[in-house]
Amino acid sequence: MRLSKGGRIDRSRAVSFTFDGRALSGHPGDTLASALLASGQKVVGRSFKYHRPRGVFSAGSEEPNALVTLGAGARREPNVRATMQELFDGLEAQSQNCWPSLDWDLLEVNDLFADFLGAGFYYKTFMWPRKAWEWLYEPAIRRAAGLGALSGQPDPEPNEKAFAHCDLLVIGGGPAGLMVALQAGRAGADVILCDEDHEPGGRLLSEVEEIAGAPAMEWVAATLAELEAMDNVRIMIRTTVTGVYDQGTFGALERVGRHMKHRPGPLPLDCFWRIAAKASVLAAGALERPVAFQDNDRPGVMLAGAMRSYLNRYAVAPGDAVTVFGNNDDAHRTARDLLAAGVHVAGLVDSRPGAATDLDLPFYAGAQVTRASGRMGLEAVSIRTPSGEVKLQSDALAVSGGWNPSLHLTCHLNGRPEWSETLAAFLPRPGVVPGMQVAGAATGIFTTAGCLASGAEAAGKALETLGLSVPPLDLPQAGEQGYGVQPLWAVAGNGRAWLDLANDVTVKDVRQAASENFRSVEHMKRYTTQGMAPDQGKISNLGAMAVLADATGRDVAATGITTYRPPYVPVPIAALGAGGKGKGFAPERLTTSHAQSLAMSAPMIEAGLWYRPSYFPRTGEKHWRQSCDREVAHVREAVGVADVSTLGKIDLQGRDAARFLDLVYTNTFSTLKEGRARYGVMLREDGHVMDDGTTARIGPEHFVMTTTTAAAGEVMGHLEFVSQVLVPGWDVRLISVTEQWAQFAVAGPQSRALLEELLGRDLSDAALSFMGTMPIEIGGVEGRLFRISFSGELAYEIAVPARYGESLFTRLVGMAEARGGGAYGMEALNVLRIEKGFLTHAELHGRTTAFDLGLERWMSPSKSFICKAAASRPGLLAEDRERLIGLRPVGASKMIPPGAFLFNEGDEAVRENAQGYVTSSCYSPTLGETIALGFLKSGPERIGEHLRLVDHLREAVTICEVCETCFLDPEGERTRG
Amino acid sequence: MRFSGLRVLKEGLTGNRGWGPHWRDPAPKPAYDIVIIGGGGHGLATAFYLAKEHGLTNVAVLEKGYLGGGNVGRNTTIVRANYFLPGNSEFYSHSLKLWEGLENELNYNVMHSQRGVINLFHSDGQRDAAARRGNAMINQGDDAELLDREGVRRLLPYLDYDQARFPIYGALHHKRGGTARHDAVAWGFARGASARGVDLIQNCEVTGIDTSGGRVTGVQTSRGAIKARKVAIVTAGRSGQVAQMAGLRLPIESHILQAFVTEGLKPVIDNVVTFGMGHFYISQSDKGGLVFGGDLDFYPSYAQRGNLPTAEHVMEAGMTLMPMIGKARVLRSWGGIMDMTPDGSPIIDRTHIEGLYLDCGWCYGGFKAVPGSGFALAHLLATDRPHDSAAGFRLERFRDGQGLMDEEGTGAQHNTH
Amino acid sequence: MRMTCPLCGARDLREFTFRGAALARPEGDDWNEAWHDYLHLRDNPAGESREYWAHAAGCGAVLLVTRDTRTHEIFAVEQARGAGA
Amino acid sequence: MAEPMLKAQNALPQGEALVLGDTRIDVLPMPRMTSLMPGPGHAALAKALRKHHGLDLPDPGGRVSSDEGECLWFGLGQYMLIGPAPSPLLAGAATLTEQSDAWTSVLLEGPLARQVLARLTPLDLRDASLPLGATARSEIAHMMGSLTRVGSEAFRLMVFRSMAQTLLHELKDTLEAVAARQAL
Repeated sequence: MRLSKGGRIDRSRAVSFTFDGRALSGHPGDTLASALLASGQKVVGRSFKYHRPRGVFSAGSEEPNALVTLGAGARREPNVRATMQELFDGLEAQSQNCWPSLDWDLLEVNDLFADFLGAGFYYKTFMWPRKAWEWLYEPAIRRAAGLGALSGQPDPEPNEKAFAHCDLLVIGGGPAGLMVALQAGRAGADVILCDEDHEPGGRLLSEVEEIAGAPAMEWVAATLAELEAMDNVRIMIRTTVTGVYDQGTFGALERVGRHMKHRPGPLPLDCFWRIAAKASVLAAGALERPVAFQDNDRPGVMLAGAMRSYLNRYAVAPGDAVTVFGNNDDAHRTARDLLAAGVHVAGLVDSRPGAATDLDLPFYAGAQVTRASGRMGLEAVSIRTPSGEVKLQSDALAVSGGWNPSLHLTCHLNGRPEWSETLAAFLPRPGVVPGMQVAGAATGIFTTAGCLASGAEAAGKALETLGLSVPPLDLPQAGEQGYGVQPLWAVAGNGRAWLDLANDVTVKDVRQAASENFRSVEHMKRYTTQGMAPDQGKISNLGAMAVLADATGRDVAATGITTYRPPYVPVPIAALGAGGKGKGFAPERLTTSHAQSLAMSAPMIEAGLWYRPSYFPRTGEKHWRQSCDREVAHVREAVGVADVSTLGKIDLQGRDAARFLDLVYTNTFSTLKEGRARYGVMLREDGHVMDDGTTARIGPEHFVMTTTTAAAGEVMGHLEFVSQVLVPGWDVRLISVTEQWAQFAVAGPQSRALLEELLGRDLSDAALSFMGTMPIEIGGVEGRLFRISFSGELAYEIAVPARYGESLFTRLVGMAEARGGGAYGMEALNVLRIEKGFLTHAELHGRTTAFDLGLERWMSPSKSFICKAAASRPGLLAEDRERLIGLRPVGASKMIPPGAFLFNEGDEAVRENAQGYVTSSCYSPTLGETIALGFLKSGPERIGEHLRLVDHLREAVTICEVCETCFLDPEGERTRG
Repeated sequence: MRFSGLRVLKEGLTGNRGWGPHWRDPAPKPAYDIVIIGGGGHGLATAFYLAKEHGLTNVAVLEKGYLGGGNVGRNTTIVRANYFLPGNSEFYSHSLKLWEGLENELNYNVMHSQRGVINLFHSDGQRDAAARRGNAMINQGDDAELLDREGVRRLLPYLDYDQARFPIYGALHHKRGGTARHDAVAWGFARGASARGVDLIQNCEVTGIDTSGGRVTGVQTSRGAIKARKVAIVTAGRSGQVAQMAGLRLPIESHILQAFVTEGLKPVIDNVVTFGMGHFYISQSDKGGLVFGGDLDFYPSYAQRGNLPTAEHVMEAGMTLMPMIGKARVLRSWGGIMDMTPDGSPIIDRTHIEGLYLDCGWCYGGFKAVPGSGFALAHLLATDRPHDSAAGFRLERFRDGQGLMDEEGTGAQHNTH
Repeated sequence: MRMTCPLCGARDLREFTFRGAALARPEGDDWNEAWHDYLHLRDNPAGESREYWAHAAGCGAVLLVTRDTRTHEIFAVEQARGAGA
Repeated sequence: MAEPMLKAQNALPQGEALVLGDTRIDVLPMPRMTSLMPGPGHAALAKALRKHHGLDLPDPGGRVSSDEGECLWFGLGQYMLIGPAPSPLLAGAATLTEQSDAWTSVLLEGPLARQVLARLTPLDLRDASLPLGATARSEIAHMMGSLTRVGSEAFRLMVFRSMAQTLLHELKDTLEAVAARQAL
């Protein structure tokens, strides 16, 4: 019920929303929870396991009950805390975990069978018949479990991530946090203040408090005004600091666009912040804890502090007749504020025998609430008083078991909290997070005056570490009300008393877990699932530990507490993964011929981050094979042009450049003559091949290395490591020139003629022999020509500065077409290299040695090089290793799919008999047959053998002949032209 | 006590007072035939199989903290046998067969759910590698199926087939793969071992390994000295530290692997899906949480927690592959300590110290190996001969280069896996 | 984690790449215990650890970092070139 | 000789890419860029650079510019000479590598520039750590890049040519999101 006055809501405006289709209304300043309570909606959801009716229990992000689904369609969002959701016009909320409706939920039968569904029951049954788990038990369990449902459609909403840097991060904008920010701001520190709420103030928003003789919120307003005027202070509202990471890195979730209906298109829903701070102060306040008693989960039962929030901040009366139950003075404030608001208080129940009050209401000292009655909403509470049982008619019950400092963030770097007997709570251990001070209620200081003082003190310490001088302090007068908690965790009695409302874990469950020897906190947690629900056990952890301690005859300190891990509040994957959607996951790298390839309607395929043309279809070609065969023929019979710019190119210069290459390559480069190129093999220190490529010497102390597209980054990193760490004294300077040059292969019998025409110069062997390189000029543009071949044809690679790439590609393709050739893509390139037995990463797959690949002749015996020692291990040179061979089909079946295995004819196709496998295969239009490369035990010694190829997956069985890896022109006459 | 639906019914009717402890809490005896250091999944499984297969029960499992508190209690619960290198194939195949009988063998519902593991591929090259893997699995006698793009779409309609940065070409489907309730596996083995007479001793930290004349004689612990004829180090994550007590240096670096779980949601992901290109894998627990993870943080750590860059990368991978999970909220994150070997494969072997045995180096694949590893180590401890399924897990393979098992092909050296 | 690169100042972990334990590479081309040690065996300390990191997304320098593997506290960062392992 | 036949092509259309309010994204023309790597000891290069180009060798994270051009610190043992063709006489003091085509430069300028960058790079962009004229090698939207503060609200971003589209795309989207926030 809405009170006639008070509260921080704008009564001048009505905000309409729906809950389960019912049209309701509230005011700006409401949360969904306060608006629902104001509308008299007691039941807001169903519990996880027993599907019991549940009402709003808290007023913050720790809410265990009031989780709803917001919106519809792809935007539908499950498990939204009604207590955190600001109300906006047109908000649509649905209740969760109930069917057919919130009021009539069939699965409430679970509640009747509760005795059979206790802690860990599922570990003890559902085992027969064995196969039934997947089709019978598990689907049923899965359907019953879970809370809200995802839409199943792609999340359409934008989210973002951002970085921030500051001297001091203040976590929490209550009295302590504001005081810290004020002092630090005045001292000139670069401050970020994060507050979870949509307006700072913390508990002051919900309490009847005075600071400096005026309502506390006036001090808050004045303080905020001063802070906002400082350009060295940044206040981030709706921002929850979710995690502490190393060296002052924090994660924080900002709810950017969740409080409005019409969000401008690009405005993010959430922003996940990475904040780097030199120092920090945790002033996150404290969380109230309940007391467990029979049926303490009934709608209408809520935390005493939360009730004050609804009363004072939102002007909502929780009921017509309210009972207040607590074990500390703080609970009395709830009764006081209820009376002040004119709400009937049925009774104030204080478990402390000596307790007293001057409030004018029925007061029961040394008494305990033993039971809450009323299924769909509280009707009465039973009390055990020293003078006997009493039953109070109440439709709302405020419960306070005391307060737990919000120390979670101090534990994220493995810090453990310490137990305080006086406060019956865990307190943060100082210094467990480097550079972090803790202030206010988060340290167990529960008075406003104390919070202000502790904030000032923490600010002082932080400023010292920042080397800033502490400004003069004027601490305003503020409340110093007592607390005087006397621990009470669970009221003795029969029936089920809830500890973890969110996961339906009762006192019985915890005791049973202990009796089954799940005595460590971690065992109890895992066995009962206490603390694993969306509320992360914020409300229930300590109570459960205390009950466990009692059940195992230990005290709470010795029992300990489970580890707090990030995030402090659940963070949407869309926020943490912002930017990853669609193509945003990784940069796209485009060659200079990209647009032209698309214009020629080439399908583009990924090669690492690059895109490369698969083939260039021509009119009439219906299948990629037709295009591929044609492109191969172009190269073999006329001339083809391919963009090879994606290959890594590394420029090496310096006095020791040649020596350096001798070290990183297995073969020798110091003997390479200027103007010549050489094939090189590069191994990892572990003796396996990392990459291969050609390296050209273009000056006395100047080389250009090429790497494969796939390994370019790895090779560059490797070379940097070798030069900086292994041979730091050598003069070798490395720089990637991959992006500087556009490079095209021009291959085929007519390649020389084409290039002679293009360059207007003689390219005969005399001018440029095989494996030679020379500078060139194309109409004033300086470039470089290499006579190297990955196709086995007379071939060149021509390089020009990237800005001329598109222009040169277009021109080369035109000239090639004029000669009966044209552009060729990855498919043809692959066929051409397989015909020649050249290698790609299908063969250089990381497990192969130079020996396996038949490259042992490239391992120079006369010099040291990286991996030489490791490569000489017996296991890496064993004759029977799987070594590279060629394959051709000789039987009826011509299928040789890569990934197929090889067996001796007559052997069964099982692991023990496997002789090898296929790595690459293609149909060779040149040879008119299917050919393949693969690895075979003792391969080179088995040329001519017939083997049985088996591909279970694609049902291929093919008889193959083992042959040399080079299928075409083994003498290389074509290459030499 | 035997667990069954009937028992649950009976106990329910009598106030659940009859359930006894799942395992005993004995005080350590002065001497045992075999001491197993480490009460995680592998250690407990070893104890179970020593008792069951070899009738050896004068055995103690020494656990520094609580049973199942290591990686078996913090992982993404995936169970599969989809390796392709000899040495790994036969081991994980055997382990999966043990999984399939585990509930009945342990009389404990570990919720082994064979919901299928789907490994996506994103290029022709990856398809060929997947095909080789799949064929190797079938050669081994396990199941595999190659799905094309449409086949994947039928199983996983919610993936982004149009916009994902790395297009979905197809997948390798391993139907017998799936998940299990990780804690229950540890508890089930513990209960089984304890019932057969093995002593499970918690809060008992090993502080030294005693040897004399090149043979092991016992261990020093926080609860006193314990003599033993044979000692097995089964402390993945801490293998290096424990082995050091016997003066051993291992081919192991400890790295962190993070994992994440979301709030409970109604069923939406029915299989295990892995996205190699983006280092992302995900499944949904029976409680409804999406359980997912990615690659290592890639720096040595014993902190059991990771940092944001890896966490963010994992989430970004999830968003490009299956943007429908965007509104699921990450509830908890944690980090496990991975025993990383140079080739990414484990070690189950004797050491040069007589009577001292190693079971370590499980990298990020230890959970599915729990039964197989326990079975093989029990066999080695009992017979001093490696079990056929684990003969490839030699400690010496790095020295002699024989039988290296680098499934990823990123190099048989540290920091590449 | 944040690391202070001697050239670039304090930077986020995401700019750096771990390059392995800081060990001296053995001499000689023959496989022996020294090589096995260098390539495979590790102290793998739970505590202070000397490591190589590359400021890969930054200045490109390879750094010699002294770090605690239990707390991730960083004691020292220097350029590997000239530092010596 | 062959007729002039090759047309130069920037990776991105040069000039204005997006303007929202007073914040703008412009693709810069491709200047002459030469990587200078002095190797051990930088003194000779410092001397030669002053002599032949009138530029001082910048400290790490620094940039030195004149009417003639600029010299940018570009990472470990590397400087980028931007603008003038390098004097051949530098060759004795450093290795010279042509990089004019390797990088794409985009200028981000205006009141929202810093907020946009805060969403794309982990760099600390505050005046204290990135004053006017400071330069940094860092990550920009998952790409290796170079960022230079060329004005109080103006930043020049450089990434490899092949990734130019990705950079521009990210910049535009981010500016739009930041502008939408500003409008709240």
